[in-house]
Amino acid sequence: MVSTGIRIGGLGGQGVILSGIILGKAASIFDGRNATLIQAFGPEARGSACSAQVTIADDPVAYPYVQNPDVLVVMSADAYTQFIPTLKPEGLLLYEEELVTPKDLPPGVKAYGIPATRIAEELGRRLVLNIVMVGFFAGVTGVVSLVAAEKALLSSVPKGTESLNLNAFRRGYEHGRSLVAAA
Amino acid sequence: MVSTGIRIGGLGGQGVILSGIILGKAASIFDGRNATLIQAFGPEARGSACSAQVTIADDPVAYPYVQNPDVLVVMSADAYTQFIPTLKPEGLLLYEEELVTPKDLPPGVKAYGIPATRIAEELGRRLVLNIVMVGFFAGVTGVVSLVAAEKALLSSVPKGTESLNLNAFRRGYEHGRSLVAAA
Amino acid sequence: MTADPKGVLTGIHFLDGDHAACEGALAAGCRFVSGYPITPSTEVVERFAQRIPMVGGVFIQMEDELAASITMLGAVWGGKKVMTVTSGPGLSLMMEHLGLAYITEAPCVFIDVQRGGPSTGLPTLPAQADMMQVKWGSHGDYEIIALCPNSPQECFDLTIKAFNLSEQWRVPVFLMMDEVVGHMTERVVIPEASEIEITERRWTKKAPGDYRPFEACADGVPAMTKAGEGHRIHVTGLTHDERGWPALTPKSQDKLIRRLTNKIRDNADALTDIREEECEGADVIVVSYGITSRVASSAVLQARAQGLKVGHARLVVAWPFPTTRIAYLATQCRAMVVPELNLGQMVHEVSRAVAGSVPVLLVDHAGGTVHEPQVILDRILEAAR
Amino acid sequence: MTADPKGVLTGIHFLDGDHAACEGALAAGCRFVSGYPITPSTEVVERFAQRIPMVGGVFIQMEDELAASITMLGAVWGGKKVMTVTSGPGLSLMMEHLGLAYITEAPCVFIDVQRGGPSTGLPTLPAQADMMQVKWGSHGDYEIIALCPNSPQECFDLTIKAFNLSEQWRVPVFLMMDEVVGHMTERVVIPEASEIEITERRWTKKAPGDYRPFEACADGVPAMTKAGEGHRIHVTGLTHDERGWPALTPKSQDKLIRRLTNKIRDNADALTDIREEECEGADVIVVSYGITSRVASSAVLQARAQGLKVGHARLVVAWPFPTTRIAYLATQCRAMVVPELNLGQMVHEVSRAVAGSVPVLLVDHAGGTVHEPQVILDRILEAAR
Amino acid sequence: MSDEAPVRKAKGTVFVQPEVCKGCSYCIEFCPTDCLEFGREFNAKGYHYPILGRPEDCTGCGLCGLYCPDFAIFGMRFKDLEAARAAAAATPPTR
Amino acid sequence: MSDEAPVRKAKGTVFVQPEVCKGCSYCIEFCPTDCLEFGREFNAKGYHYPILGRPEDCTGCGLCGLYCPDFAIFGMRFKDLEAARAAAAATPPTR
Amino acid sequence: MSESTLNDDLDLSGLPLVDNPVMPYLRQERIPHIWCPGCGIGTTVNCFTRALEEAAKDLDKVAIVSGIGCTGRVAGYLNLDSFHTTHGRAIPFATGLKLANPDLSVVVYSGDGDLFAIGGNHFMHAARRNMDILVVCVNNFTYGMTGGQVAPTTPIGATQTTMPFGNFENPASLPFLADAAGATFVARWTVFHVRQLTRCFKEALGKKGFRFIEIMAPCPTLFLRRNRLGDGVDMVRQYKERSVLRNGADTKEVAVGMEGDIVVGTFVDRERPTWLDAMNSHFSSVLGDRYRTYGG
Amino acid sequence: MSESTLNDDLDLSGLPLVDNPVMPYLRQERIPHIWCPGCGIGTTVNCFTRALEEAAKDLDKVAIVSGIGCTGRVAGYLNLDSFHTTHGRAIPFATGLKLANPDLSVVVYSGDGDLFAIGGNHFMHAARRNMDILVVCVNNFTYGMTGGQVAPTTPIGATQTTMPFGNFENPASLPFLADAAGATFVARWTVFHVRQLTRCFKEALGKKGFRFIEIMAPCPTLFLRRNRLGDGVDMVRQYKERSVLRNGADTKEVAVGMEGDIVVGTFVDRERPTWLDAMNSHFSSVLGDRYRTYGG
Ligand SMILES: Cc1ncc(C[n+]2csc(CCOP(=O)(O)OP(=O)(O)O)c2C)c(N)n1
Ligand SMILES: Cc1ncc(C[n+]2csc(CCOP(=O)(O)OP(=O)(O)O)c2C)c(N)n1
Ligand code: SF4
Ligand code: SF4
Ligand code: SF4
Ligand code: SF4
Ligand code: SF4
Ligand code: SF4
Ligand SMILES: [Mg+2]
Ligand SMILES: [Mg+2]
Repeated sequence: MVSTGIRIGGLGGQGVILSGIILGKAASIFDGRNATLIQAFGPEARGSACSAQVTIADDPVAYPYVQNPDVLVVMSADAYTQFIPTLKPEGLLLYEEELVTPKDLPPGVKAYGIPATRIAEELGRRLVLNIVMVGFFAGVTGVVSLVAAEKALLSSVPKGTESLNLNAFRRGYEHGRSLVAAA
Repeated sequence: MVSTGIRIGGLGGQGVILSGIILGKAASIFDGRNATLIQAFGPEARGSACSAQVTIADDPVAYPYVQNPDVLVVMSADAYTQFIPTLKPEGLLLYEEELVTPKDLPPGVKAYGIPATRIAEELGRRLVLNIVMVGFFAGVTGVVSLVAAEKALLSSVPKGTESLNLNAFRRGYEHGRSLVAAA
Repeated sequence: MTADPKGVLTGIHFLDGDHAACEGALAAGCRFVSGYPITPSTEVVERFAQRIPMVGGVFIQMEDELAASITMLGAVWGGKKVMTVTSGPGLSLMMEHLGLAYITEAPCVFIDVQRGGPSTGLPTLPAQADMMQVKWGSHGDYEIIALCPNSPQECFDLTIKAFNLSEQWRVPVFLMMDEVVGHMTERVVIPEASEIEITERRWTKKAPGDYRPFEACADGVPAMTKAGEGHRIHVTGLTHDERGWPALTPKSQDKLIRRLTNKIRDNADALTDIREEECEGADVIVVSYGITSRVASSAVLQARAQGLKVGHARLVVAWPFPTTRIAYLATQCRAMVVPELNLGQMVHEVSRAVAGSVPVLLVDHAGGTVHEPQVILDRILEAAR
Repeated sequence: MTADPKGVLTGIHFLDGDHAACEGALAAGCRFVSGYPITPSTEVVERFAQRIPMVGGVFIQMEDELAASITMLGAVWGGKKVMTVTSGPGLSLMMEHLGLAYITEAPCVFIDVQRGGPSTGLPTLPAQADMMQVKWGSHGDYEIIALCPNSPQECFDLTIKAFNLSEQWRVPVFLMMDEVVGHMTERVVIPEASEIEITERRWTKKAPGDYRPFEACADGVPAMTKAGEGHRIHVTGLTHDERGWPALTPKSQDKLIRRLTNKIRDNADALTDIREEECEGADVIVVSYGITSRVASSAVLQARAQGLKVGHARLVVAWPFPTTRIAYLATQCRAMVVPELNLGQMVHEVSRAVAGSVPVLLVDHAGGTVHEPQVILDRILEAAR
Repeated sequence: MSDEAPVRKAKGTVFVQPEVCKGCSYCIEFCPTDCLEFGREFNAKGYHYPILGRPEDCTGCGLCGLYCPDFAIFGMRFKDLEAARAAAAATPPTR
Repeated sequence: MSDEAPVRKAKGTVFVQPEVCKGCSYCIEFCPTDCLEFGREFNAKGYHYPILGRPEDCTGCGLCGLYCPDFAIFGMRFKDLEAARAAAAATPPTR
Repeated sequence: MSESTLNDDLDLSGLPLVDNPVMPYLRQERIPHIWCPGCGIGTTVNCFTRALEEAAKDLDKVAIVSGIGCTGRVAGYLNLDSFHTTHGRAIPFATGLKLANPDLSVVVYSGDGDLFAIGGNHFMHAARRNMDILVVCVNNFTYGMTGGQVAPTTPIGATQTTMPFGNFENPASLPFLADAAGATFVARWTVFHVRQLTRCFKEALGKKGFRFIEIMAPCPTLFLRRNRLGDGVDMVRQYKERSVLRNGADTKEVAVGMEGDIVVGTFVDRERPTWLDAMNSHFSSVLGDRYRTYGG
Repeated sequence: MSESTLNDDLDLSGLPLVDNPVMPYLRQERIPHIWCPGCGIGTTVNCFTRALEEAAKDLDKVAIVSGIGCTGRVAGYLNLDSFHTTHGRAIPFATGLKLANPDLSVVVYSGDGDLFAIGGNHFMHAARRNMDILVVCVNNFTYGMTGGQVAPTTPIGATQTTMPFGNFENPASLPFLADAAGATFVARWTVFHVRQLTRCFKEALGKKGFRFIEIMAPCPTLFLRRNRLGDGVDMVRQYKERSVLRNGADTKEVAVGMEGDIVVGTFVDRERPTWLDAMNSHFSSVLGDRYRTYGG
């Protein structure tokens, strides 16, 4: 009964939820496993601080929240501060390295950073930073397969933006693979 | 434990409720007994068919409705038809004699009529027909004392209309006394 | 504190319940009413409109019940004792603002003169079918107090009590009248102002810097202020902290909502007001409220006349439901009979309190008039078997 | 009858509950939605607005919830299957029209995506605290049906069921979602249209002269028509007779209101839908519904892992409350545990059904998130002692 | 009726349902030829109801019927009466 | 800063709270003398925030502060600064 | 059935009875109606039914929607598909009815309190959207059904139960509001103007869009009596004397008071696409073939 | 605290720190606020507080009332007696507050959806009654708080989540409605006009009666982004370019769309007795000595 709890945290507008959707869709539709995504907003539906919780498991998911994630993905300093205490003792941290400085990292935690915003800016759209992070996640963890992730990605982004997003995903994926390889 | 149940029926605008108020007030405030008045309207609060139920008793009144009145006072044909079946077997009927023709009067019922509308019109205000009926009631039944009834009347009508109303009351009262005397 | 004589119409009157309730409000110190006409409640505000210019205060007929029920809440924070008055359809429109009144702890009184429902139903005829609505009709968890007069005199007395409880607990209080009580006219004795006990608003004595508008005193109730006193309060319908600031977390929710709930739940026994008659040692106890209690009285008397031991427990306070006392009474009898002008509302609470220890027999009624006493009597006889 | 393929998005999707409910409505044949935005329900109508032009129908965002909830009722008599969607504060504003829908027997579906209350409360966070409101929030006596999905798949499935029940019984049906279910995203499988059973409206076959719009068929439910068919119907929120004409007497009230009530009460057992798991021979039975059932599942599994015999009964239909079945289950166990995201609502019904035969332990929660499974587990352990 | 022939010839007439009249006098007041008046009788509700006091003046213009809030009166031209009767005979009155 | 003296003399200056700035650029866009610009740094929220790029042009007119939706910047004339400081010293800042 | 009071000249015995021309439009078993003696509502109903006849409307396709109030009872008396809804909400109900079945001609018939106090918001928004309905307001300057409380139309100085010393609150001018909200047709008449009103109804029934007709009508029981203004007939006489025809009048200038001119006529008559037409043409142009044109 | 970015010329170290002039008007512990980058609401708050200062208002006697929405959060940030009520009902709440304590200067500050969709009826009636409150509407042409649904102000053609293919519904012109309903002061500005807006606030704060100020403001997150209109700053630049000052303009002619002129200025400025003044003078004249003049 394998189950992975993932928490993705960031700010409204960073596309936190969409990155959760891509992961969940990849797992539950294209990898044939089960996934439950929970999203949380700030006041009413306006955005601001924002996070997603994804559980990916072989069996159907009962309790839908991720109290202690196996993997924490953070795209803002606030999210890091807020969620780092909840990360599992041996958990994995993935972070946007220009926005987050992982201080007081609990011992045992493995941490990988990526300059996702700069990569996104290089690709011409700051907004794809979340897709870079998704690729990074796939590259580092392998929790979702590359094929499934790309399919999920392509079925989730607006028409006409496919190649931009695929590029962003791949940049993140490769950055992840290379960090893991180096580690 | 003496208790008299009275039902007054008529049309909206005839002052049915006010006549009930005067009787109830007379009994409960000026005769020192207890009285409960229940009013019923037509749709919402607009008037049309309209009736009052007054219970006058020595003890406080529990059940407030008058299901089978001892005295039925009617100022419209509809009211007669509607309420006559509810009158107690040996009950008393008081009716406006130009508006109501008491047909199929149950045996045992004593009935007294008065041309209250004409009397009111003679006094110059058709609207005081209800006060004529109140006087008539007091005159025939004696259930409320003359003094109490007059006090109740005076404290219930608009300033400036006292003598008109008193006249109406007395015309009804005397008509009642004379019928009883004649009977 | 005793009543302000300006509002007290001392004397013996022949009044209907609607008018008596208005006099109760004036005696209690109510100086602001925002209303919207609806049969059979309108006479309450009509009288208020007539009386208030000479007493000193404001009546305003708003454009609808949504407005009526929140204008009153604005006036609370302007420092007034306030009330609104309605009947079923209007009450249904006030549900959102009942919640706002509750979460902002605004002392206020709602009068509901119940008529036949649902929907427009029977506009001029009685029912007791909004009893559950006042307890459950607004979204979220909340508690209110509801009083049930059965005569014009009680409409006067219990309106005063409603205002007093509302100030004491900072909770909306309902006066649950019905068309019969509202339009029934009887003698009403209004005492001297000096004989009428009034609960004053709990004004804070704290200075602006020290005052936290939603910080509870020992009894769970915070002290109040009004706008214009320099306290610079913030009042919101969002979940808030003791300063009144939005605090949108499960933790603040738990803290706030539990405190609000417990203000009433923890004091349910103290708030209990049951008028009991020959309940000890009865075989059957009739549990009734409002106008139905008078019909039930007739039936109870008739049953006793037939030699039965029948008690009568009348709920003057229907909410919070007197669970403890009803559970106790259940230990005293063999069955309970609950007549109501609805298809079963407070009977659910009676059943819950009794928890199966004795049978609970409902005498329901779809409304439009009161029960025939005979129907209640039959049920008492059945219960006694 | 099976679904109209136009509305059915056959396939495997990764959808949140709000979107899935919208797809359920489209599959069920809903072709008219009048709404007003409110978190966390808005996504339902946003999706409907996006989808309906290609399916054929109307979405209209009204000026408020009062309008949204009655515009839908107008559309019913224009012949459409209809729905409105809201959350607590909006629901409180719909209470009057819930009554109108009920008394006019308008088939319609209300979706309530529950958030923390009372008042504005916690707009983006979950609760289950409108459960009693839908049953009691409108004035007068009425009955509704309420369904509680616990996953996006069930949001789809139960929305279809809601429409079907609404057409079958001509009664407003509620889909009681909550913020978690509404915003939770999971796999949703939408079958072929031909595999989806749809209850058609009971159109009358009678000619204008013979048709009485509120004359019940054998099952208590009248056949329907729509405006424009020559039947010249009258539909009113007043108490009415079989012709639909106002009939403002206690007698017509009794006849109408009892028939309406009994449509549901007499069929409560047939409407019961409890998903039971290991309840026979359990020591403790957990009774749960909606999102809480998934949290409870975790706790139940943990308790079983500790060797306890714990059953789990999940209410898919919360209203009418399955009194008979819960009473039966109470005979099978030693205690019941009821977790809810409120300070005690459905637990009252459980208690009433159980009538004291076993203890009923509430696991309450003020809302804003779901329970910690541990808290439910603790209560199960306590109950098992 | 007097036994002298009317000076003018009526062009129409009115039909009254006394039992639903509420005596508001709209018909009387707004009849352009002033040919209606209250009768002496009360109906069951206690109202006097209109009668055609000057039948010779009635033009059958129908205004009285358009004014009557109680649907208690209507006027008709004689020339339309025949047709109305025929129609009434064909489809029995809906009442 | 360059070591050459500015051509014009500034009449005022601005105060920025970088941590609450959201980088909307209103201050920059609507400064009448165009003396603000974004700095290179990100703040904690990831926004670039304004710096006084051409201090010599600042008149202290205060418009930037009136525009700033986040209360992150304000400008002041030097001649008002003294008074403001005195006030601030008397009553400690309310923050 | 009707009987002639002109009896000597004509022998009516044995002839088929003739119906009041309003009768086929009414649910006749429901007559007599509940309205008071001299209430103006019934008069407006005559005019409305006459207009239906003259406009040769298919009555099976005309639906009438009322709110709650004395005027609100109109729906129940008319032999059409008729809906008596909740207080203030006739317009959104009518909106749903019309949008669900665009073949219907939908008329809202209600009181001033219903449409403009509690219902004012719906009025404003339906006008803004140009919902294709005809809204008829019988303005009796009071809440009739509930016993004569102040309405948003009550003139300053008039006594009402909730303004027992005379109203001091500024009343709304309904045509001005209707105009500002966007109505495409705005007219005012009084119950004195039975012929003009009939014509106006007929004209409005023939148009599309949000159409509004205000009809000033006496409420003798609650408005006139309380203000010592005599009977219904006295008020209608006043209408006759005070009214001034001014078609196309600027809606800013048509407010009415206890005294002075009553401006009557058609004030606004313009064309705008209805909500549904706008929807259909917008979706067709944006979505092309993907759009399923909505017909009902 | 603030720090200067102009550091070389001036040595600020050791000097008492200077507060942003808006700070004394804010609940500073609640800053940063929740509004998005480039949201125009904050800008309006600057102007409002500046006006309070310039008008030398006794802040203890100014109360602010908001409904629900992004703009509705203004009440919570201002350091005044402040009330965050229910959606659409700020005006009746303010009515009660003002009538209960006439010494207060009561300002309603809310969004276009709040004041004109769900709250439209209250707006209309408060204006009609000439309730003595100042109503400020931040019109961002959308429902910000709930995620960008169509508002009664959304221009035709603009895309919103519930008008996903572009809005086809006619928007309301707020000044026209305010005028028809009876407001005594009606003005419109945009967040570009910070100085004019500040002056307008100040002027309105100094008047009596029902006063209305519409402020056009960008909602970059939900309105601009969805309509590819750029960032807040782009919109404010548009305001600058498109706006035309026309004081006293006929309110019939000030509607705004996606393109074209934005008429700004003070459109209505007239005197009428407020509800409370009317009540006091009416009762005094009718009841004489029996009347207890109402002061609060
Ligand atoms: C929600 C609600 N509030 C109040 C009422 C009571 N009510 C019924 S009709 C009415 C006013 C009627 O006035 P108007 O619309 O002018 O109609 P009229 O009777 O004058 O024709 C009111 C307030 C109601 N039925 N429902
Ligand atoms: C009764 C009710 N219905 C709906 C909502 C949800 N809601 C909150 S704010 C809002 C609209 C806000 O729009 P607007 O007033 O324009 O304010 P903005 O956020 O644009 O400043 C809505 C629909 C609510 N809180 N209460
Ligand atoms: S038909 Fe014309 S002329 Fe004849 S009575 Fe009637 S109104 Fe007068
Ligand atoms: S108009 Fe009609 S109700 Fe009035 S008096 Fe004439 S017939 Fe009678
Ligand atoms: S104070 Fe004036 S000149 Fe200086 S930066 Fe700000 S806007 Fe520009
Ligand atoms: S206006 Fe304010 S928030 Fe915007 S860039 Fe300037 S300092 Fe930052
Ligand atoms: S109360 Fe007035 S409006 Fe109602 S029926 Fe009577 S006269 Fe007509
Ligand atoms: S959503 Fe729009 S209105 Fe709301 S804070 Fe963000 S930019 Fe401002
Ligand atoms: Mg009216
Ligand atoms: Mg907005």
